[in-house]
Amino acid sequence: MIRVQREDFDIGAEIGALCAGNHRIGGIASFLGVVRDEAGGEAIEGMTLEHYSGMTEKELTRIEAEARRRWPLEACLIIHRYGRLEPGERIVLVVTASGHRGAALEACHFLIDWLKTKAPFWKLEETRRGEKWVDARGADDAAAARWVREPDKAAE
Amino acid sequence: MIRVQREDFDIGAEIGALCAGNHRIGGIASFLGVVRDEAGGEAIEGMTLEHYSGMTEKELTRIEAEARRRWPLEACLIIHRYGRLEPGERIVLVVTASGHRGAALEACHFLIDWLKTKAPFWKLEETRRGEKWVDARGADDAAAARWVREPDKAAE
Amino acid sequence: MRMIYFAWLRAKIGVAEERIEPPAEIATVADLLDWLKAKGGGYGDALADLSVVRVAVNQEYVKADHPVAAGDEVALFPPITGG
Amino acid sequence: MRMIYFAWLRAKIGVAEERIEPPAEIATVADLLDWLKAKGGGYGDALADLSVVRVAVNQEYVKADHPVAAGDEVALFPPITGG
Repeated sequence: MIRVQREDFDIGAEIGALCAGNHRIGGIASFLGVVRDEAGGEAIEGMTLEHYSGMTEKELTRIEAEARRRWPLEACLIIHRYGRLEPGERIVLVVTASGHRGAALEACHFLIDWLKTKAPFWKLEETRRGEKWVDARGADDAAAARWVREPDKAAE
Repeated sequence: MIRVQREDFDIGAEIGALCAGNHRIGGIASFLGVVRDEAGGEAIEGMTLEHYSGMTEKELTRIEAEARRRWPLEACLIIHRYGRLEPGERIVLVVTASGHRGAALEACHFLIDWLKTKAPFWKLEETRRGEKWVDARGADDAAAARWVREPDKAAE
Repeated sequence: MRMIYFAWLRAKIGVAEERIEPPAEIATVADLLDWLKAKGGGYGDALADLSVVRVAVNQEYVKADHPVAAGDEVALFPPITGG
Repeated sequence: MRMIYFAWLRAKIGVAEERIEPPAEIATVADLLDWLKAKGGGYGDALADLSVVRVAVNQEYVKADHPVAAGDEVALFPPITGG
């Protein structure tokens, strides 16, 4: 399940609703991304997330399907916010649930790495010197590239 | 921070309290273990977690310290329950928070793998044929062994 | 053809969306980018360094040799920075 | 010496905790396990296969050659299965 929204979310309520009644689930992994107050040594007062409405939903749906193809997931949720956010505010939530912990943890890590290089979002940061569009990080490409291998081989 | 308790916990409230006001945090990973209704093809009606009070706290404290030594964590929480639990109930929660997602995700995975082979807990499962002490899984030892290498080398 | 611009490309070009009618010989993404760039002004500025420009045609990421046609939705944007 | 038993070792031995006073020649964990096992009954049953018995002395995991002394807290239990 994927959602792109301006509104905040409640991680406990989301996990509860996602997994309620499914007693085949043994492990639930999650990743929550939040706004930091600093980037590259500069104080951040806020940021605005712009996205490509329509394509974002398509890409997130495709990313979720890829995770489900690679790991035996009982449930999966991606929520990504857009609009203006301040330090400490939630940006993105990924939740994966599986019978066993390994699949849930790996799929969660995969989803956030993959999302970072595939979901069409752009960050405009507010610093004391003005607004600045964030440059893509080479580290994100490297993190995503790790998953080009299939999980059987990646798990060793 | 570690806690060993009979009572249930609220994952949203725990994450909120752990990370409140720390705007250096950019990523929060969590793992939640829950009771499944089936094990080895047999229906599970409930289970009782026994632990070695005193040693459990010591081992969990040591495991947390090891994670903090390996990764730059802003916050870390382990909650492990004991007593009788039914399918769908929460058993264990691991939360790790860091400036960047990689450290949070890896430390979370490490903590649950390490905990599974180091924290002195034993599960007594209730099946229709009676009560049965769960055997240790070779897969858990293998998962923990993966972390014998330091993160720099393990991350590749 | 419907053009959509994001992030600093939008800021430099000065519009978020527009309808354009490139000449018939504009057959690929590369042709389209060259044609837009040649208009100069905000386009010239936004497209000065094509190594930091990404393209989606009908909401799919594509390379420079991908075909473009009259009814397409073409989006130009920098490398993504979400999550 | 304070003994603590967990899981099926506790069930087989029949007590959760007890104080014991092994003879002076019992110097290591291995000596202690052999001495307990030789008592037979629940001890013999619980300690029949030492490959599935784990030991902590004063709340630290130890191997069979670890020393044991009068004031120690010694715990016997199967491989752990928490989390």
